[in-house]
Amino acid sequence: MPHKNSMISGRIIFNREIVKDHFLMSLKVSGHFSSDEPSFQKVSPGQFIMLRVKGDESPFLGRPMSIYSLYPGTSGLVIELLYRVVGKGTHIISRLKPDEEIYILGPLGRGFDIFPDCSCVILIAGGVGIAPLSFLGKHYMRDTANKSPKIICYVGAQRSDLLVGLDRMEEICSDIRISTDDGSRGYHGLVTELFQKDITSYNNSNSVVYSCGPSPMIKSLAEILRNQPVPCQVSVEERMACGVGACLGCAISVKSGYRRVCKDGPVFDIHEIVWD
Amino acid sequence: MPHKNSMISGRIIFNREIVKDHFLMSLKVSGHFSSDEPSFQKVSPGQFIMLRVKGDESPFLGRPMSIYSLYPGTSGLVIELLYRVVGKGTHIISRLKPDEEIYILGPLGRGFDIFPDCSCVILIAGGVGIAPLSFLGKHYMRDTANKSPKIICYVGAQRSDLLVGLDRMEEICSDIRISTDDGSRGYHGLVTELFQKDITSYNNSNSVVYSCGPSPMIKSLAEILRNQPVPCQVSVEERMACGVGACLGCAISVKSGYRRVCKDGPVFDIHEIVWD
Amino acid sequence: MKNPHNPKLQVNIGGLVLKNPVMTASGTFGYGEEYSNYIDLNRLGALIVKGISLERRTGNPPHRIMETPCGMLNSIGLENVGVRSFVDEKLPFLKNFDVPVIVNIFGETVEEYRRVAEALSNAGGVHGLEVNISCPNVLKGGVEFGADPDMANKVTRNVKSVTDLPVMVKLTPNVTDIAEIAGSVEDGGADAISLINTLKGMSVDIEERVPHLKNITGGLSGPAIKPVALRMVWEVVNRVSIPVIGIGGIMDAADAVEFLIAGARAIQVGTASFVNPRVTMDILEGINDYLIKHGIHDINDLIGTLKV
Amino acid sequence: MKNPHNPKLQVNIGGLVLKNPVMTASGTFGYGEEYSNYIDLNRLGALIVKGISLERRTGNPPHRIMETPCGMLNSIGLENVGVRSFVDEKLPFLKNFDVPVIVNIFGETVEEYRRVAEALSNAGGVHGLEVNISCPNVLKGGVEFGADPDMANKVTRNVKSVTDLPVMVKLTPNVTDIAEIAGSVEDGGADAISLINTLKGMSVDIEERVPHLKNITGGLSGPAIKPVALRMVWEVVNRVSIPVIGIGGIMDAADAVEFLIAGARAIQVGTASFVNPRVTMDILEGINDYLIKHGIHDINDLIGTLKV
Ligand SMILES: Cc1cc2nc3c(=O)[nH]c(=O)nc-3n(C[C@H](O)[C@H](O)[C@H](O)COP(=O)(O)OP(=O)(O)OC[C@H]3O[C@@H](n4cnc5c(N)ncnc54)[C@H](O)[C@@H]3O)c2cc1C
Ligand SMILES: Cc1cc2nc3c(=O)[nH]c(=O)nc-3n(C[C@H](O)[C@H](O)[C@H](O)COP(=O)(O)OP(=O)(O)OC[C@H]3O[C@@H](n4cnc5c(N)ncnc54)[C@H](O)[C@@H]3O)c2cc1C
Ligand SMILES: Cc1cc2nc3c(=O)[nH]c(=O)nc-3n(C[C@H](O)[C@H](O)[C@H](O)COP(=O)(O)O)c2cc1C
Ligand SMILES: Cc1cc2nc3c(=O)[nH]c(=O)nc-3n(C[C@H](O)[C@H](O)[C@H](O)COP(=O)(O)O)c2cc1C
Ligand code: FES
Ligand code: FES
Repeated sequence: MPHKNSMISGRIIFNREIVKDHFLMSLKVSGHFSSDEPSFQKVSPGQFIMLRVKGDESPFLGRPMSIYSLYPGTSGLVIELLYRVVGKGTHIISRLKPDEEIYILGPLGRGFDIFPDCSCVILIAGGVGIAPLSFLGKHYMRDTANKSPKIICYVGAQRSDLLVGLDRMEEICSDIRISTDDGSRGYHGLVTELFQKDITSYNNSNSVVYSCGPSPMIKSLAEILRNQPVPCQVSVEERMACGVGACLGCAISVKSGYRRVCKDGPVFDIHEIVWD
Repeated sequence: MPHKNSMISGRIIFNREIVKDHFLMSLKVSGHFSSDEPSFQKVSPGQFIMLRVKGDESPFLGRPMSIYSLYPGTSGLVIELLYRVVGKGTHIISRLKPDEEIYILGPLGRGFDIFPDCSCVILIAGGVGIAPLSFLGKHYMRDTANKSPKIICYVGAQRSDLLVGLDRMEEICSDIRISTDDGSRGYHGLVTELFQKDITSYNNSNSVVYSCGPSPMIKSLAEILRNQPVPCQVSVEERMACGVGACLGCAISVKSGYRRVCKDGPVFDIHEIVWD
Repeated sequence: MKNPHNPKLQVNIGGLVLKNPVMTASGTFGYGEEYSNYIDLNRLGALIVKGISLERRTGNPPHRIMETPCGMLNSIGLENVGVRSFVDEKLPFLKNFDVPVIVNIFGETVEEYRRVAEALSNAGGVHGLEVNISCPNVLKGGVEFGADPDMANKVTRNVKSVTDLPVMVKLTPNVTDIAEIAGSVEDGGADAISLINTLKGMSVDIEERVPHLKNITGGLSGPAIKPVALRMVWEVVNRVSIPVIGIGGIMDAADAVEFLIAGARAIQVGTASFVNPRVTMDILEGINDYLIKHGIHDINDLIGTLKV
Repeated sequence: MKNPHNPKLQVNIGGLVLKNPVMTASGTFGYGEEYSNYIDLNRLGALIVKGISLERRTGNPPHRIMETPCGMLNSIGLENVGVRSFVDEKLPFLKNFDVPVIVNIFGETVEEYRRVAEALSNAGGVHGLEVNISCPNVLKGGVEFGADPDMANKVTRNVKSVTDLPVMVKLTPNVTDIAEIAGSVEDGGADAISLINTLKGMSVDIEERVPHLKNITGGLSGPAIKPVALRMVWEVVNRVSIPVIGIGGIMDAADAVEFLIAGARAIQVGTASFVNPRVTMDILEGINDYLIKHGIHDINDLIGTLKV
């Protein structure tokens, strides 16, 4: 009996390793969207999609991935993802070849808030966390073209050979500051420390900070910014099943209780998050 | 942590649909064989292998497939399989592309007995059941080259466009007799009926019958041959898990009790089988 | 479903008539809203919402879920808005649809079950109750109500005594004799029985050497549990005479048909909705196709036709 | 394993010292012979053979197995050659190897268990017994011994009373409270506990509308059941003080390590051997690699180190 499946598919344009264990995937979105369901026609930076390998029980659940970039292609929309292979699912996804199809669900979640009047946008990226920030930076360039704000990006990685996404950031930022855990490039230490050194040089009133990266990094950033009035939004990660707010599986602890990363997030005000 | 796996793999040379839902797969056998384990260096017709798609939990178990042909290639042995897509596993296997790898276990089971002195070999094939019989026929041509027996093949299919493996059979047989359920080619009816019409023309004392096909066909053949002294060996099918005789999952009922199709078979004396 | 030659899909679940046997399983479809953009809720046989308790519950700390082979573990901890907010904030949205709404309820005492049932019966817009007895009984030292035939019977009787709504009782599979529990629930007056809830499981992060779930153990769902669910449905169907609703690992129409043949009057789709929000519609169409292909004009002629 | 810096893998199972914790699960490794061409049996921690009863059993009619999502169902029906033929025809082959042979035994009455145990204790070449109590008790109307704490205790005491061999009792997961059964088995004098046996399941052929297994139901094994197995091992480890052996869905070293961290002193590999005859060797090497990578010099320093 034919196994019907009404999911939206993306057809892989390319899926290549650009840095050790880090892949850039380009997808053409096909399939039917019901009129009222979330559509890729309007996507905000910070939103994500769920990826699921076709006709396969393993990996079983979809894998959430931030949208790295999105633009209209010759036939339909093109979505780009920047991902790191960490386990079974991403490993299988990394083996997909051009023209193969993959199920996608999205766009999902609440993206970053845009502050049209701010004059200084500070992006703090850890590893592949650079993906949604890069998309956000482009957005600031476009949206506020007339009085485009200054965009500064702090990029951290373990080693220089694990730095990803710099090329695009350079097109976006007036200034990129790099740190590596082993000092093999830029500042020797954590990207949050590097940022902390500069913090006084920023004018809190007209600046905004955005960050995405591993939890320890976000946590230390929260420390650094505790008594700073500057607004800071971060994109966080948690395991997900449904991606649409139905299963309550992706809870994160915030001051007012638990929130769903997939629906109420993935972007949160850094000062709202409760760390255990 | 790297998931070690010591199974033997076959690299796909080609895997193409030759007749609707029927595929011919050619595999190059690589990987290490431990000295004392069953080796492809000596394979007898009627033996089979278990196929399992790589790094995948679904389909979970291996799929038994008769060896259709086997010969030394430029680099290592080449195994050919002739299979029909019936469900999930064979569907996934049919999607494998050249150069992809698949796990194989084998050669397994007890093949057909060879009767060197017989002067007439009768093969009765239903559908893809032609695979092991074709291999057997070639074997008779080679082994008994000097006084090669007459080889006659009865081939049955639902429709003319579902007849497979005739090309090779023609190289082997002095005579091929075809039947189709819908009469679209050859005799209109069951292949066993067609054989029954000829049965008197054979000399039981120096003939041997081999058959492989769907159970109903084997069963009616058993009826037809009940009081005939002619030896008849059939290759039967049953669901399998281990393929090596350990799980006792592939039981078939014979006069003396249950036997393991994977180890005691798949070839049995047709008169030994107990039908329910 | 315009075609007049289409098979009849209507089923009757203890007085509640469903236009088709495909329901959403509690806790896997939120309060309906979450999926209302993906599918036409009106096409569902029934919509079962997240489990509701008397008071609002914040649920368990994260991590709450983990993927497993052909399934997943969850320890949501029955997070829900509580019966009041449900009636005031969630139910109104569902009243816009022409789909039977069944509310999954639970409590930590018999009294709690009773009061939630009461509140929902008076609310209006609720078409049935599903009593989740896989909840730990605080008075009985946390043993699941559903693991004790007498307790299961008592909860059922109490809920029935305060409502006129059809009551289905949902069984936990973590028991030695599911048929016995089913029998005592039927004796308690249940109008239908649904099963299975999740199997209790666990998984370990070997790098950190901690459980993947903060709660240590959680409920296993998905295709991995389908064979167990089907076996228990079969055992219960052979024991009770009230309708049985099959739940557990249903991913496509073929899975659903297995349960129907085994005797389930209807089915619920849970975890599958996570991997495909539209799967219930695919299953509905697939069941229809199966009936047509096999020349079955009324789905009730398929139910319970397993030859043994 | 030449390298002197290699971790110590030796474990002690109730007096039986194993060179490593990797055993083969009963019924999935035949009588050893079947896999002796694929792996070096001497490298196994222990070899557990197919379940043996007093008399030869022919087993259930086919079909006996069916694949399921991430697993399989089996209803072999405990087919075996019987204890006499086992000792005369199967044991001699195993005596050629330097591997502890543990015989899995079962009966339909306590008396049968006792007599099989006796016969094997006097045979020589048997290093331990594993008592399968998931067998239906004919005198008790077919309820599994393993589902009743008192019966489980009684079988254990009886077997212990007739043998000096280390006795491990193997539990069925189809119970409400596995820890309770484990406790009564420990009280019965068991030297170790192994779990889990298969989960009772079922699957249906929707074209023929018959069960895929002639026996209707069968035992579910494979990765699908791993989370349930791990949870039960965890519950039992927290209840008893005798060694626990983890079984259920172990496909690779990572799975095995999950069980060890949860507190299993050793593990058994079952269904995985069907899909890869050499998997036990892969798992053994993988465990070794894990210990080296994490700087653990003795596997006993890993066992039971789950942080909760
Ligand atoms: C909103 C969001 C956006 C993300 N964007 C990106 C991105 O742009 N690029 C990128 O490389 N990664 C991104 N991630 C992380 C990515 O989802 C995980 O790395 C991935 O799911 C790991 O799957 P796996 O099977 O390889 O790992 P496994 O560890 O084998 O996965 C096991 C289970 O845990 C889940 N899981 C494991 N790690 C994470 C994690 N960090 N976050 C959420 N779930 C996890 C998996 O989804 C799976 O269900 C994002 C996560 C979230 C929540
Ligand atoms: C010794 C032997 C030799 C065979 N040789 C060939 C061959 O040369 N060409 C060919 O096309 N087919 C052959 N078959 C049949 C082939 O193994 C099945 O068609 C195949 O396993 C179906 O798998 P599936 O997942 O597509 O079907 P599903 O129905 O989805 O499979 C479900 C389960 O049942 C098992 N199963 C289903 N049908 C059969 C069957 N007929 N025999 C054994 N197991 C089955 C599967 O292996 C799987 O475990 C052979 C079978 C045996 C036992
Ligand atoms: C995330 C999640 C939350 C659940 N919450 C509930 C619940 O609140 N009440 C309930 O009775 N069952 C709950 N269940 C159980 C499901 O309703 C269903 O019985 C179970 O998941 C098996 O079906 P499935 O395999 O199709 O998911 C939940 C399951 C999941 C996965
Ligand atoms: C085909 C088969 C036969 C089995 N026979 C026995 C048996 O005779 N005695 C026993 O105690 N367990 C038996 N088992 C259960 C296994 O030993 C093991 O407990 C179960 O399969 C779970 O482990 P796994 O998931 O690694 O296979 C059998 C399992 C299978 C699959
Ligand atoms: S992943 Fe289901 S609620 Fe967030
Ligand atoms: S398949 Fe295991 S014994 Fe034949």
